Amino acid sequence: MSIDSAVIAAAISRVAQATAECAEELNTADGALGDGDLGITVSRGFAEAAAATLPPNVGLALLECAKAFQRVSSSSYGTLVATGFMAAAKAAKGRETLEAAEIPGLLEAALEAMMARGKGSLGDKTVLDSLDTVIGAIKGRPAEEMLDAAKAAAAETVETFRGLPNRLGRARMFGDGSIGLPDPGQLAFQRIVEGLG
Amino acid sequence: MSIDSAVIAAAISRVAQATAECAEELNTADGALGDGDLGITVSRGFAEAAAATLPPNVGLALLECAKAFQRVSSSSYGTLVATGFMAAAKAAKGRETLEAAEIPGLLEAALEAMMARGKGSLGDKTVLDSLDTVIGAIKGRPAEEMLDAAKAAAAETVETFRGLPNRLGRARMFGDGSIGLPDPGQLAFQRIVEGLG
Amino acid sequence: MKKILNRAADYVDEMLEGLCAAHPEFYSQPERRVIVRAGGAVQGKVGIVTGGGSGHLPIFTGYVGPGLLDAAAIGDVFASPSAEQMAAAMRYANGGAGVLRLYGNYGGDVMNFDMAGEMLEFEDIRSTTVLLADDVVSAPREEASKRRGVAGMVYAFKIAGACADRMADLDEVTRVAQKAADACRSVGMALSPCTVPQAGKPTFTLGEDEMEMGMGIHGEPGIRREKLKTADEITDEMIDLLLADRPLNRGDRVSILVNSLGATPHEELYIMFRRARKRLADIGVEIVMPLVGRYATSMEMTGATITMIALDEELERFLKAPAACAFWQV
Amino acid sequence: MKKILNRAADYVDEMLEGLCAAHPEFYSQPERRVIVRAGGAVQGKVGIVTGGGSGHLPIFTGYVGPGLLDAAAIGDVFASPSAEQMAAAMRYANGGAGVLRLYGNYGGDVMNFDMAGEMLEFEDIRSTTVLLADDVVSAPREEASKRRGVAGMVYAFKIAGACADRMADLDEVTRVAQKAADACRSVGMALSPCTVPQAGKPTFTLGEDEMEMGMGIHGEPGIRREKLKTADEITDEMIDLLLADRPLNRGDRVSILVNSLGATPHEELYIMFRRARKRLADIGVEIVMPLVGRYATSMEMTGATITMIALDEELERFLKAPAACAFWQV
Ligand SMILES: Nc1ncnc2c1ncn2[C@@H]1O[C@H](COP(=O)(O)OP(=O)(O)O)[C@@H](O)[C@H]1O
Ligand SMILES: Nc1ncnc2c1ncn2[C@@H]1O[C@H](COP(=O)(O)OP(=O)(O)O)[C@@H](O)[C@H]1O
Ligand SMILES: [Mg+2]
Ligand SMILES: [Mg+2]
Ligand SMILES: [Mg+2]
Ligand SMILES: [Mg+2]
Repeated sequence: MSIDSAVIAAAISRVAQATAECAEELNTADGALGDGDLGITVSRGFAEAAAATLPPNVGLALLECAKAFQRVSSSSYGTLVATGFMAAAKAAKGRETLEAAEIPGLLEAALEAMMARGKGSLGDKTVLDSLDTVIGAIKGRPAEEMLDAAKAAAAETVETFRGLPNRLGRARMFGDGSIGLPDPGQLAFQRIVEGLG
Repeated sequence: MSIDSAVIAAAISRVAQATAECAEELNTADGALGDGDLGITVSRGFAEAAAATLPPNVGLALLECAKAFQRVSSSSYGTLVATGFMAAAKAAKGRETLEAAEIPGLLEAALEAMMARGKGSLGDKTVLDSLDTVIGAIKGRPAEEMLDAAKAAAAETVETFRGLPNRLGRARMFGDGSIGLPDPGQLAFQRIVEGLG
Repeated sequence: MKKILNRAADYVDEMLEGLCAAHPEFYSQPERRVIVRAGGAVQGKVGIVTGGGSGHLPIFTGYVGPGLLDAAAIGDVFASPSAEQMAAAMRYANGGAGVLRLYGNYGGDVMNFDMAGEMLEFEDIRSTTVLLADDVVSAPREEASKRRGVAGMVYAFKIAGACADRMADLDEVTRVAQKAADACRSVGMALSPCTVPQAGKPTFTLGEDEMEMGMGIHGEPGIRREKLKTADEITDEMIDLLLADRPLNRGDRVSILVNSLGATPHEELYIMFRRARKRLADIGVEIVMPLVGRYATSMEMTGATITMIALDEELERFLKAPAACAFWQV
Repeated sequence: MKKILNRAADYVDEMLEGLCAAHPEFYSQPERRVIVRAGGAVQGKVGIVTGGGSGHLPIFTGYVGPGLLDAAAIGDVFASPSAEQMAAAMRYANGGAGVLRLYGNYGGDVMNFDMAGEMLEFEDIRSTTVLLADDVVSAPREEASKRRGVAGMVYAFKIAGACADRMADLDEVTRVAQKAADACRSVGMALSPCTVPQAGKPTFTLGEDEMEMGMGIHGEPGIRREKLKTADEITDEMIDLLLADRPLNRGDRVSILVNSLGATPHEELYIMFRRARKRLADIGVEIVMPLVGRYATSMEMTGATITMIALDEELERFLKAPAACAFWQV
């Protein structure tokens, strides 16, 4: 399976639909551990990206997604997603298509940039952990198994970290009060992956 | 029955008790047609007067009551009551005792001063009407009938004016909305008279 | 009652203690509930005194200061101060040139200030009265003298204060104050009530999606209770009421005050101001020195008032003259 | 939602339009959500830029003005502005001497301002960062750099602004701003929530007789939820938290800011100030230029914050230097 700009556009559009539907859920999850805006952030960002006309070049298409998030979603999550798209765009610079096997590498580039931007570490109970688990789960897998593996990994991350305290961002303030609650950003990541198809 | 300072003190003290008990009722009545402070105004004023040591001279005793109201109750009603006591005090100047038959005259002096102070007229649906009706009811009556006549007159005034609109003070603003509601000041006057004994 | 206080009975006195302690350069309290300019009376200047209930900061006490008021007598929350306190304020304000009593048209306040004036006559201190009666919905135009005084006070304090500062005599200060008072029109609307500490419960109730147009600053009734409208609709309704009462013509100059009753945030006042400005621009009226903020409040009430003052050259000059208090600097 | 607004999506833009229209002598908006001093950048002066979510007026935009800030980038209510907007604000503020980014320590704001700084590097505009992290309950002392920034910003803006006004260079302005930020300690408490227009419902709920000590200005959790206490108890608890984090000694000089989160009226702030002053007097600490009012709000939230800044001669001098904006004049 070869990924071009149209494939990306279609995926973004599906995710936009999915995140619009779960915006309330994500707002509520963020309300319990933060300021309650995560659903707005995520759904607005993907809606903006879905509305953009993506150039045929894959690198430029990813750059367009980054810019869309930067325009409308400047909360932590929106900025991190923009940062991730930007790093992936750099890694895919000049390419007209990508192979599925390259996806883990792009995600690694994204993860690294997001860690630098947010000064976060793995284990802080954030979206970084989701990304890390998903990368591990899909690396080396055949293309047709990747999506299911990613979904399982994203869901599993939420459950693994539910029992741990948040160590970063607004949720940090809740300390042990955050134990038992899903990290809103990890939950959002799960919904995004589920929305892919 | 001859009225001296001790009789006045005892009466004030009974009224203080009575108005403390109906303060909520008066606040509520004033809340419906004004700012809801009438119960506080009246009960505080009489409590302050009851706490004062009244001099043996009747005129000075009434002056002391006026001062007590002036000290603690500066809302419309408090100021009017103070004005009334002051006028009665002037009329009783130098006297050690009073006869019951002189009471209507003292109340007339009070009414006149209160009308001048508040620029009000009879028929405006205020305490002025209560005072006027009570004066008419007790004038020329034997001493032992006066209290019952006053009670009946004060109660009757509330009912007579209930069906009319308020034309003065805060309640004026309610216009025809005040029809059907008792004037708080008239109601307070009824409770004061009832409290006398 | 969601308020930060100790004993309800101490609300006003502790507030005044804090106010004077925080701003000794502006306020002093030589007697209980009598607030006087830090420097005392200005010799030869007409003294301007105000008074009324607490719970409206910066009104009344807050506006004591150079270019503004000389003293204020302050009562319990929403209750008149006593005639004695008013008389005391007048004595402190008197610099030998007489005293103007400048305050809002409320029964209790008027009766007590009249008494205070009579007391001062005995002491050969001349005094005059100017009442603010700027709330257009509180009585029809034919009975304008029965109207309540609301945020228009701010303009009257400012303009009369500037006039007195120029050492005008009592008649002149009174004339200018009356002219300012006559030029003011206000209207208010409320979304939620406040609680008088000693009462312990809200002054009124409004449904979750209701507002009351025309409500007074103590929760006195307005002209209609209706579904909460948009900011533009609310502002239009208020501007319409003001213009109906005091029509303006192309080329007229006004100042307007968009005032929060307490809880309504600055953000929302600016949204209203934006609309009010457009409405006035549409009829060719120019806004001079607009005021947006909390100038006359009802503690934590949610809602807003709009005041408009039509200016001539004299009023505009006095409005723009320097003045200072802890809440406002011009 | 008891708010005066048109469409929730227009809340911020209409507010900014009204703000700039009401005070053109202070603010201009050359680009959407970028507020710049009316006169533009001052040549040769270090530019000071801030930014953050809307809903906190006078913070952030309100403090643009002489002796204070040069520009602000402003986001949706409680949401970070974009890196693009921050970069634009920095460009407008740059008078050739570089730009200080002075703002509160919130994840989204930090990431975006860092990106903005990186963008400006490409344009050879030098910039530095000073973060306010003054909320003592938001992280223990050992992790002080993780704390939230709250009302301490007001002091940092004032002091850094005065330093820049003297034409100090970027390193010097940064040093002084950092010193001011380090000297600030704040704590807040809330009684009732506010509503973010686009969310349409309150940010949190509290029982009718509950308060939350330590709550943040976006409704972030505090350290305990308890029965509503008296003003003195609340103030004591807050002063205790501040003094535990930053002990003071006899003879120390501080300024304190008793700040309303929005709905809490001035009256109640003065009751708290009265107590805070007594507590500091008891340990021989002198209060300089106290601030009491609405300096950093959360729209219509009920509650208050107390900020204390320990002063040395340099900070005190800068604090007292002249400054002006539509909300504050020194
Ligand atoms: N510094 C960070 N690094 C990585 N992930 C973060 C960071 N801060 C927050 N997150 C993630 O973002 C989520 C919250 O996003 P969002 O609601 O946009 O934050 P905020 O509203 O506080 O700016 C968290 O649940 C977490 O997964
Ligand atoms: N000018 C007036 N003359 C006579 N009575 C008046 C006047 N104004 C008010 N009252 C009476 O006082 C009552 C209200 O008293 P009060 O609650 O003390 O007034 P407020 O709180 O408005 O100052 C009214 O019900 C009416 O009977
Ligand atoms: Mg959030
Ligand atoms: Mg956010
Ligand atoms: Mg009343
Ligand atoms: Mg009253």
